[in-house]
Amino acid sequence: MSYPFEIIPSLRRETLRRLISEGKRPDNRQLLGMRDLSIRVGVVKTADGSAIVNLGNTKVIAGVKFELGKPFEDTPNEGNLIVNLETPPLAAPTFEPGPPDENAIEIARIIDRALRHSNYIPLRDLVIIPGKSVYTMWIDIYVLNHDGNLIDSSMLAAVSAIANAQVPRAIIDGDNVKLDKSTKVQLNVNPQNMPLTVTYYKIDKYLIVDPTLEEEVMSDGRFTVASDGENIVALQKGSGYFTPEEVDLMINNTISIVKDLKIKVLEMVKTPAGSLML
Amino acid sequence: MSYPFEIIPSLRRETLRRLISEGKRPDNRQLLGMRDLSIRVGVVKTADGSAIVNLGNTKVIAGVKFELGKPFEDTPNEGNLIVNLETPPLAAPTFEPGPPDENAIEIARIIDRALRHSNYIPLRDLVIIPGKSVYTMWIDIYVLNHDGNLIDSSMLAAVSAIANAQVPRAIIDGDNVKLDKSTKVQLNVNPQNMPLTVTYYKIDKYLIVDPTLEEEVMSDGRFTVASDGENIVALQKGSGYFTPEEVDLMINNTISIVKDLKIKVLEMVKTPAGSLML
Amino acid sequence: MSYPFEIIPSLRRETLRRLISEGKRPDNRQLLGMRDLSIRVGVVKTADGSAIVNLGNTKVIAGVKFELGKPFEDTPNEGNLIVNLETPPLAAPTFEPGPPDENAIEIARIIDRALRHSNYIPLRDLVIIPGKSVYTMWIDIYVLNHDGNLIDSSMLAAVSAIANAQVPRAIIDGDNVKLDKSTKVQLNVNPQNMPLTVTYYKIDKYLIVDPTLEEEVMSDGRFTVASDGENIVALQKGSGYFTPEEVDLMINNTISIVKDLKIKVLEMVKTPAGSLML
Amino acid sequence: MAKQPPVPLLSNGKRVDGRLPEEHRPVTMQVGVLPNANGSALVAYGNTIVLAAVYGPREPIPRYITAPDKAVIRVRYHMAPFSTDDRKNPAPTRREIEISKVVKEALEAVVFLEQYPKSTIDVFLEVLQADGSTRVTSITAASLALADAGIPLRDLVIGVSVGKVGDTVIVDLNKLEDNYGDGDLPIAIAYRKGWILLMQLDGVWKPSEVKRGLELAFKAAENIYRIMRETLKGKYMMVVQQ
Amino acid sequence: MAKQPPVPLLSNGKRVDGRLPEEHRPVTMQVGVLPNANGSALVAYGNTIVLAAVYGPREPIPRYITAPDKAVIRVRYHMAPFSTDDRKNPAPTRREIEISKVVKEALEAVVFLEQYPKSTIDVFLEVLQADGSTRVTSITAASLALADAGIPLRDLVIGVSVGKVGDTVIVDLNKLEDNYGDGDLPIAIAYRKGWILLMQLDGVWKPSEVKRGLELAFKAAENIYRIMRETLKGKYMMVVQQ
Amino acid sequence: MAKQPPVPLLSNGKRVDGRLPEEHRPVTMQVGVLPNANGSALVAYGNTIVLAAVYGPREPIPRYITAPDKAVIRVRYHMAPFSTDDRKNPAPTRREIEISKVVKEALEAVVFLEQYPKSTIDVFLEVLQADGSTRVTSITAASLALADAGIPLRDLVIGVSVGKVGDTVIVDLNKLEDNYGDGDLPIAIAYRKGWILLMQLDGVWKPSEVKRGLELAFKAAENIYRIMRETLKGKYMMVVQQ
Repeated sequence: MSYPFEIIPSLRRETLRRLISEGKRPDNRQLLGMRDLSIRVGVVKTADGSAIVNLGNTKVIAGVKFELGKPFEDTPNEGNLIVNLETPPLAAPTFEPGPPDENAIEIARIIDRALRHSNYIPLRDLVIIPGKSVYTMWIDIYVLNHDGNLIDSSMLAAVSAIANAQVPRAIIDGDNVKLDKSTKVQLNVNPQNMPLTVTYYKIDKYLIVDPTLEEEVMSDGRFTVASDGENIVALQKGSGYFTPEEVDLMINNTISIVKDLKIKVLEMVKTPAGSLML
Repeated sequence: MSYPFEIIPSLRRETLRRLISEGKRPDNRQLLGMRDLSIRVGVVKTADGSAIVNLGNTKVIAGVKFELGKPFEDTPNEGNLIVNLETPPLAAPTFEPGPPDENAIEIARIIDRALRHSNYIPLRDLVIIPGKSVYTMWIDIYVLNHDGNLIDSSMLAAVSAIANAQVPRAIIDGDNVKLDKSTKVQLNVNPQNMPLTVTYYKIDKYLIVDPTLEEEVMSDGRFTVASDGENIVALQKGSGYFTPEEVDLMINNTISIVKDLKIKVLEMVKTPAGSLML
Repeated sequence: MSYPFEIIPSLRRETLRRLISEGKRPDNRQLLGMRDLSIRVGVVKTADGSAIVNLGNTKVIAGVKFELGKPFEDTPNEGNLIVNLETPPLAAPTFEPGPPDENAIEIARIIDRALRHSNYIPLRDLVIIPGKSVYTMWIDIYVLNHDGNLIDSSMLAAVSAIANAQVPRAIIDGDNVKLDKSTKVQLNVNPQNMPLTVTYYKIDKYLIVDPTLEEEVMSDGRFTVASDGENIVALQKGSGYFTPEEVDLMINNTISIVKDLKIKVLEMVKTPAGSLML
Repeated sequence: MAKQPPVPLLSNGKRVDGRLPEEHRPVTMQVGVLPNANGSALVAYGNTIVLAAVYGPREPIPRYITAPDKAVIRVRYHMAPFSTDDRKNPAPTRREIEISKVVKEALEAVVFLEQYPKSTIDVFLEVLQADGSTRVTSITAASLALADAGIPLRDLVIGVSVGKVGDTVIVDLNKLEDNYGDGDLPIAIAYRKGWILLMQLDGVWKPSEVKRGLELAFKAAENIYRIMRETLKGKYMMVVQQ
Repeated sequence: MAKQPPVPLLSNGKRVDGRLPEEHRPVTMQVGVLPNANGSALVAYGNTIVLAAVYGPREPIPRYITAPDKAVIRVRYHMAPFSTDDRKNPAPTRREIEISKVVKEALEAVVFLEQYPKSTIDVFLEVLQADGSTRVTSITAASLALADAGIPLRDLVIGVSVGKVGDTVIVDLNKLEDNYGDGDLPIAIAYRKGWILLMQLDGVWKPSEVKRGLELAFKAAENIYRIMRETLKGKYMMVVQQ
Repeated sequence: MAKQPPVPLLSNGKRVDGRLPEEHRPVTMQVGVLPNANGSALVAYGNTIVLAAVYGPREPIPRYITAPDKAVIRVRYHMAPFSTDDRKNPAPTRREIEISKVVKEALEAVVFLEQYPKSTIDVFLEVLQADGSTRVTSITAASLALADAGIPLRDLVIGVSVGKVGDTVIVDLNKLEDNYGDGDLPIAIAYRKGWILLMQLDGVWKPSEVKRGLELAFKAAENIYRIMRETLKGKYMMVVQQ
């Protein structure tokens, strides 16, 4: 995963900048308008929870898996949460095989922080024997096609897969614990706490959201706000610089975007899809 | 380990192709004739079993080591078998230091499958405490000089080292298990089940076996048949393409080659050699 | 960590060689004279023992940390000692991030041998439950600025940090052992056994000690003698060649240098410094 | 292979999922699913789903090897972490490395490599959901993605797995049959050429059983070939040269 | 964050180390401490000590990426093994990789990269002693080392961490406050420009709390900026262009 | 070193294998054993067997460093997995990395490196069977393989290990003496030059003991040197320049 993907000709750059200075975008969106979003959950039968997100041409799939684990010493009464994000080489011409690079690690860690602080996942429900045995909940996010805005689309895939997750029953037999994958119960997430991110990209002095890859490559700044619709649960300034006024604006704006977006997301994650289509 | 080793001049190629079309080879062998084979077992005193194979100028050494291990959950009554093949840089100008590459891994896995399915090794004898403690049997195959046909020569080295293997006695002391390397008993292999491979290389439409490196580099196809002399216990199509008729031919041919070859091998592995000579 | 750092112009080389042939050095030292040495201990509050060594412009910091460990099977009544040396990229323009390279590993292993054989560290005091639980004592040596003679300066940093080390109390609770980092007792080193190294560099036929980086790069041979002031506890011939007479000379010379140097070092490690200054 | 299955693999001539021995699971295909790739395909054999992407022919990153006279195919077969019963660690296993190699060697025989000297053709295969026969599903997906990329092929390649339950030779193994059956014989075929491009074997097989397996594989390939053609039809005129 | 601290983090309006909520720990600085580096600095925020070295602008090793029209900054934030309570394995963690990235992106905005095409500027940060706020201390040290290297900067960068204990917003977290507090908001500021160059957030914050945190960070930066200027004064005329 | 040996290492002036203190085990050699290598040798010191191969002088793979004015020697000392009592993991250990370096530095002094600018000479050493003294056996094998490759040498290099059992200095340690003895002093010698090319030391030694060790090593080298010459004789006229 490396930037930039390709050189954007300077003429094209000029056109895009002019458009944006007029409040428009190549695909006729508003500066703060998102692309079409579709979420389908339950698409991967081997996962304990799954979702595929299409945000314009950006495609991200996420899978949840529960495994047996040991709790950390300082949190004996909580399950473990691990967020991993992969950018396999099929998703973009510049992605290479190998362990997650700094870009993939950064996104996974933003999502991890937002999930953890929002209290969306009931980690206390994921204890089997306090201090001894807990569930380790893996959130594996897999980018399938990168056309910009991986942070927000990955976050959407993660919360949707979690909403779809079912926990295999733990069978305790003396000191021995096993998972019975044939018996699963729905994970009780707290929908009102579902966190989402809105990532802002700066082109000249203008802020846009949900960029295509082309817009992303030519942007000068990136700033992510994660919110449950009321509080801020993560921030991440990426490239460029921002003024305190811009930060204020992005935070307030995010809260209202997230409020609306969550309603859509909660609706879309209700009904599992029949099968996987891209 | 990478191919090709070097460019073969086109004139030389032409000569070789013509020869082969006439059923001959540069060293006067038949198309399905093997090079001189010598096997000496017991050559490495630090190993629990060992063998060095010379097949023409190809030299492969294999060592068996027994260690304590835990059985896999689904095979509580079997020892563990691990086949590892290394192509150290001394064996060919293009081999590089490092973990086994795709070529080395492929060969190790073919040999692993053939050993496992043939039932040559009595894995059930390698249990110390059922479900708790077993022997892990390491087959380390080490290529010393690569002059073609690594698959067959590595297979020969593996089965010969196994025939030579002695198992250190396990001492059970309560929950504690230790190996006493000073007391060893012969491993009871099933000689009638000994698997061998015959690997066919295609040059134009002709099939040859046991190529030199030169022949191997100029071949268009590779196909390996592993057999105990009666059944097929592994197949591996490598490069090129083969017709169903060719596959049929190679399978039937292999069974008769293996029958003969096994007699020779069983003879050669009878008497341990005094010392290591190359 | 790779040599040489840069090309030394041949004119400069000639000047240096001539100087040395006259028994002089660019900074007016004798051939066997060391640069100014300063050692300050207790400079890293998060470490259980620490020291920073300035030897001319070479700066090395060392930190000691105690962790819980299991003893090796053949030394049930000894704590574990691990010496690790890092050459982070801030210390020299040619150092690169990554695990220790052959140069760093070599130095760590020389220091490890000298520490182990000198009996400077009372490893028998580092047992918590014989055969079951011991302290693992980490000596992490960190090069901060490389201006030659890393072996001797790293050795100085190691012995000084060890002299400064305090062992956190072990709390045994049934089978459970924990470290209480708030209660520490001074490690009882054997000062008379403190090992130091003297590393000799050959330029033409002359032997010098404590080279600057420039002198080190143009040297033809390297030889390290580790001694407690009486016995030899490690030797390491590096580049070049040495005659038996030279070895004899270096060994005898080292013993007298170490005797004097130890007095200085023992004085300098007496009083912990207030804070870290470079 | 000697392990006891949780349910009988064959009962009254029917398999655990109700199929007849020589019956293939439903096969579905989608091409052009990844906008960034030069070619892509999603192929399902029952509950086994593989996504394939082709990038190239393209100029490779300098550190990779090229050939002066032809294109080099690189194949990466990989299982997504959520594609298996127990979470799969994303680091490549020895099994994945071997499969990548045999799939590469299957494809090399049908691509007109000499048309693209000094370039690479990258084929990335992600198993998204695994229910047996993942390597043969991957080959079909790879072949489809190559065709979708407009890369000239001598023939389409169809992967079919064959297995054994006792003496019965079966087609298209699911996970249960793969884990508890008596043999696995994955095959890839250049259908019109009649070429065998991949062939591996696990278990103990009589020569006659292998022969029967090959026949069943060719038979099953016919239908899959038809579906591939239809999937591609209307999208591109596939360049097929004899 | 929900963990119980061993001692109350706030008591009678005072923090565990006696500070007021908006009070920063003592800040000390030293520049030019590493003869080999082009620029270097040692910065302490209380007991947190970071050493920074700058190498460059220099021609990079071939295998690294450069840009034709500007310098590329590479940053490595790393914790020495003895810098933490439990020994830190020297292999880079995911946390260290992320911090290296955000610090790099903070510095990129103030260096006149276009003055050094095809070159790299390497910034190496070693945390020698960690007592909270290591990433913001690192940024201050990095900025100082860049100035010490004589690299033209648009502004100095000051790192300040802000946190929360219950509803109280505090400045410059120590380790205890970092481990047991209710939130962490590391910020880096180009002081005279008024630019925010790094901003991350842990915990649950009301928008108004974030705003208050930003204000406190700017206020704390003022004094640190003064110390930086004084530390650099007399050593170099810093090239500051508007 | 303080460990108790299973049997006394010295008894009535004889060692566990019946040798006298200054007695070397039988030394056997074979050259030209690997057809692919430019030079090769198999050397046994008793039950310690090392195989050496030399490739080069050759043009190195681009990513490796060369020198404009001389050849670069690269050495890889490695133990085969079956060469030790417990299986040796094939990944290189810190010990193997250190030994590779000191062996390289031993050989550099005798090869006429300046005759092969911009090239590499690769020396690969595989310990096939380890019974103590593997590094010195490796050096003898390396030197023999270099000579077998026809590479001009200033002198042959002979490795000899010296050890201590109590106050007795012994020659050519076996595994038991290596594990339970009181010191290890591996030495490599350019025999005719009288140069010491490798010298390391483990244990606590009086200066006089080191001196005695060196003398014994030179003495033992004489016979090994003779065997090397005879092994090479008739095969090549070795180019030896003063």
